[in-house]
Amino acid sequence: MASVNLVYFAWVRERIGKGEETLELPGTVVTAGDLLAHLKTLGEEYEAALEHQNVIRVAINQEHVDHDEPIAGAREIALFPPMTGG
Amino acid sequence: MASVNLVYFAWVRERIGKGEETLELPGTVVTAGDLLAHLKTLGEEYEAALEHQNVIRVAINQEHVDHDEPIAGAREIALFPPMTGG
Amino acid sequence: MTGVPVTVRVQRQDFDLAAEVQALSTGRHDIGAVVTFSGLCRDEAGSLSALELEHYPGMAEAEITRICKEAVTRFGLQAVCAIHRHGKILPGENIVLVVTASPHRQAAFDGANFIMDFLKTSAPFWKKEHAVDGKERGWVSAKDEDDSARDRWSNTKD
Amino acid sequence: MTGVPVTVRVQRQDFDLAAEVQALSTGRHDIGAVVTFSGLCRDEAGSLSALELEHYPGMAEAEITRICKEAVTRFGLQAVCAIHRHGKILPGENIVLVVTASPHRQAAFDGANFIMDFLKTSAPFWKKEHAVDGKERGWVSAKDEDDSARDRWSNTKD
Repeated sequence: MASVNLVYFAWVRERIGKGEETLELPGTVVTAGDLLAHLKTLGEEYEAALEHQNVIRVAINQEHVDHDEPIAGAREIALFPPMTGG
Repeated sequence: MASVNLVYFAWVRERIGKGEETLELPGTVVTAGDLLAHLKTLGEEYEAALEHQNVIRVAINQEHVDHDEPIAGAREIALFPPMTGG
Repeated sequence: MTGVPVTVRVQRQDFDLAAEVQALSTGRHDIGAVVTFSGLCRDEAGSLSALELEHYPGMAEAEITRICKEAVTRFGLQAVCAIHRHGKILPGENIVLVVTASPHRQAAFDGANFIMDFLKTSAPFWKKEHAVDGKERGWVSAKDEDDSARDRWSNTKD
Repeated sequence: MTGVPVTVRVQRQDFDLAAEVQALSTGRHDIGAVVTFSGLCRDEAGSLSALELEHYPGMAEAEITRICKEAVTRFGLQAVCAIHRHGKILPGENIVLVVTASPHRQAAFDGANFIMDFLKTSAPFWKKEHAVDGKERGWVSAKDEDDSARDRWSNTKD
């Protein structure tokens, strides 16, 4: 089990109901995509937030990554919707 | 003979040696190009100014025109080099 | 590119356009062109009371800095400034400022345009709309046209 | 396009970027993007004492106004301001300012870019260089690349 800090933004944050948490992840969670799939098993709030899994953006240590990126060594993983700044 | 106000700018003005003048034009001067050819017969300062006739820009009543534009009815005709503002 | 000033700020308060342009160009004789882009909160219908801008502190600054440095290299910019506001922003107020300086005009235009396209699609900011009737209108959806605007930069050489 | 404010000035004195942007956007909630272009007197070599800008009074204002109105129609701008200085201008000083406002960013960028390209090639201004040793360096030559920059606007649909 590895421990990781997760942070959520915008409607991902609202649907999950919290802005951050620290979770222990099973060894089967290798990539960012695995993480999303794992989170969806944790309750319906996660299911609602991550329902359209392919639109969820992932950042590891504050840099954008694809869903197939390994998360090993991540201090902070952020999940959020497509950006709408500017 | 028609009378017309001529104005000159930048190196056209410097080479002709004046910024403006009023000239009587013979009836054979129909287009802006005819005017340039006519002016070149008026002295070597005009010849020097209008030597490369095709680069000289012409404006009639403060609007750019091509050299084949008739000048009939012009109140003010301006001759100048390619613009270098901005 | 060493030594090219890149100023990035994410802040609650408004920015001062003239002060940022001054800071970037005063005392320099090598700058020929300065382009600024200001993005404002728009409300043509009169139905919006405010935008609320959420951001990812730390990553927002880092990502905008990455974009600006990429623009410096790509377009040969001499200086860049990018400021993005967060929190509640009223109609008519500023949201974002980008300033670019270069010897020639096209690089300054392209640099600011490039930064805005990537800032829209990559910088971690999210807009929520609040209606004048007090109701939340919810989160603004990302636009496909913003992705297209970003992608055009992969199809050109300069 | 009726009622779109088009401000054009040809003047000796410097301009105030912030004041012009304010004048054009204050109190409006329909503007989403404001782009400014400032052209400065550049002297990387340190050999220029000043530029001297001659212009054709009357036609200069008329031609810039024609260019700005064309940009309003072509890009759907909401407001435009263009100011061109004349007389002696020192290195580091402003020469020209263009400000465009539009609902969306690309129109504001394109409008300002278009106005600058045509202003360079069509507005009756001529630059003469004065060297630091007191000698005239003569009239600046028109550049082919400025004609090319202008001509690209005939090859696109928007």
